[in-house]
Amino acid sequence: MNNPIVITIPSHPKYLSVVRAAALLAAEISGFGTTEAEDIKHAVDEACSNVIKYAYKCDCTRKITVKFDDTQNSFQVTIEDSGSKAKLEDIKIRELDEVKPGGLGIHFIKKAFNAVVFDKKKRNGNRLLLTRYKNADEAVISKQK
Amino acid sequence: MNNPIVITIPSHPKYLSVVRAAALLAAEISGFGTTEAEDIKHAVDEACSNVIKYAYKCDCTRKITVKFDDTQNSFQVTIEDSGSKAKLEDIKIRELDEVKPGGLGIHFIKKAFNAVVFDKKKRNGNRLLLTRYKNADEAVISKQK
Amino acid sequence: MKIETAAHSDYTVISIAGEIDMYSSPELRDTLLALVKKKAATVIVNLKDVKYIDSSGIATFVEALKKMLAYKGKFKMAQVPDRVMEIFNFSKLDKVFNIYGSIEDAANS
Amino acid sequence: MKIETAAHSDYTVISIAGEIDMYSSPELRDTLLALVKKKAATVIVNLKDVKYIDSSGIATFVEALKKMLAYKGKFKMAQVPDRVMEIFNFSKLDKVFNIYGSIEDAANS
Ligand SMILES: Nc1ncnc2c1ncn2[C@@H]1O[C@H](COP(=O)(O)OP(=O)(O)O)[C@@H](O)[C@H]1O
Ligand SMILES: Nc1ncnc2c1ncn2[C@@H]1O[C@H](COP(=O)(O)OP(=O)(O)O)[C@@H](O)[C@H]1O
Repeated sequence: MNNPIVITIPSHPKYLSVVRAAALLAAEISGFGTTEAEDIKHAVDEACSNVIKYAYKCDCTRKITVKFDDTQNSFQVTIEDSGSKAKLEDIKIRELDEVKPGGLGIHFIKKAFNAVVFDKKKRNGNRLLLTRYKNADEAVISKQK
Repeated sequence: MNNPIVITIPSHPKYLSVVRAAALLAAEISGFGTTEAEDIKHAVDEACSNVIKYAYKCDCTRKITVKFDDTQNSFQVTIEDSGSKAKLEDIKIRELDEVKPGGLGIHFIKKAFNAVVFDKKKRNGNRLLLTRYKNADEAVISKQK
Repeated sequence: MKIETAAHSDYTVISIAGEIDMYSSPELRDTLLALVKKKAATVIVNLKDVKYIDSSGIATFVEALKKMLAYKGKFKMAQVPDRVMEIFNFSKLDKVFNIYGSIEDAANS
Repeated sequence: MKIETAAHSDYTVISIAGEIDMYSSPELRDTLLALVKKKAATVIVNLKDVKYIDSSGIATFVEALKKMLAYKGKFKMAQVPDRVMEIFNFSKLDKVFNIYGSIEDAANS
């Protein structure tokens, strides 16, 4: 069993570089190649940027905790905040064919992770669970469920 | 006031790269230049290596928590473990003139930080406090105390 | 992130180095919108030393492009690193941005 | 860390890339001690692509140097990056290690 890596940063954009560096190394230590590790880093960065923008409404004095769990079958990233609850109906996934600023973050998160879910058990704030299966077949099965 | 950056890793040497990356960025965000930030990164790495070797006797399933606090006057790094207590009389600082393997770590830690102390208030395990003053004068005064 | 601006007679080159993220993109936006305000005829963004770009960086470029097109200005990109190009492809922006291999090619086109 | 070994008629070049730390130095130690065991006459360690070295990496080099001196072998270093050189200077090892600008210089000395 592997213990997780956990990192807590203040909710200020200047600390996102620390999370990115940790995400890249955590993914590499878990055995991902450079492109996959870069995708994971990018996705975690976008998710943390969204916490600052939407959960904390740009209040940069709060906290974001990011946990990296490496198991045999999956690489899981958990992002927690104590900000306002994400309303699922607000999370719009727009078509990439429209050319306009904004609305790309979710696409990058979904590119790197097979499963992107908010943990309903979390009472206050949000707990976003990002899972990437190491085995492609398992990812497909999970999506069919 | 700045909130700290906190990172927890399993006590396995493969995770030291994550702490180094975080230490370098934390130091840079605090305003240190490249050489100083590299020295800080190196010192934190040596201190965490010592936790694995001496506090945990190479048991790599334990935890190390590293906290980076940036204040106006100082940059402080706190390293906590739940391993066996460091005996101060065991921490020998050897002369650099002898050519032999080992015994360099403490020198690199002292190179980067003005104050290196174990917190006596910590009941179980160790809490190492590393402080680098941003203002050289203050560092001198502190050393004279 | 570091931004360097070089004004030439016919065009302005904006060279960006480092990471473009939520922290640094506001500075990039300020730089580009200042050129838009002056109705700069041609802006060439040199991405050679960009190590990372997130969605806020892309949004900044899309905004600048749209604002320049509105007054028939030309917004061009040069020396896009592979990883950044991958991100543009994924975002379906590779066809929207005008991308050149070198600053010279961008200037002469 | 990555290690590449190139055996020449008179000497062996060990090229190291990346970070030498408590995690990677055991592998470096294995490589060097295997050469010591064979009583290699001359070992040139190429440090050009070393991005980081900690005290365990230095200890590994000191151990290899001492073991080679014991049988009159030659342990040389080439292309030491500035940051690594700083660490050697601080450790007072710049006078102890035989350091050369290039692998050629190290081989011909
Ligand atoms: N953590 C979050 N909490 C609440 N709403 C969110 C969160 N993340 C994303 N959203 C919503 O989903 C939309 C799409 O997000 P995203 O694709 O990252 O694009 P953008 O942030 O550029 O609008 C956002 O505009 C926002 O309304
Ligand atoms: N965290 C620690 N807990 C207990 N003892 C320590 C710790 N750090 C250092 N020491 C002691 O101090 C000595 C010197 O440490 P160091 O300079 O890092 O060199 P090395 O680890 O190569 O011996 C060690 O040999 C060890 O006995």
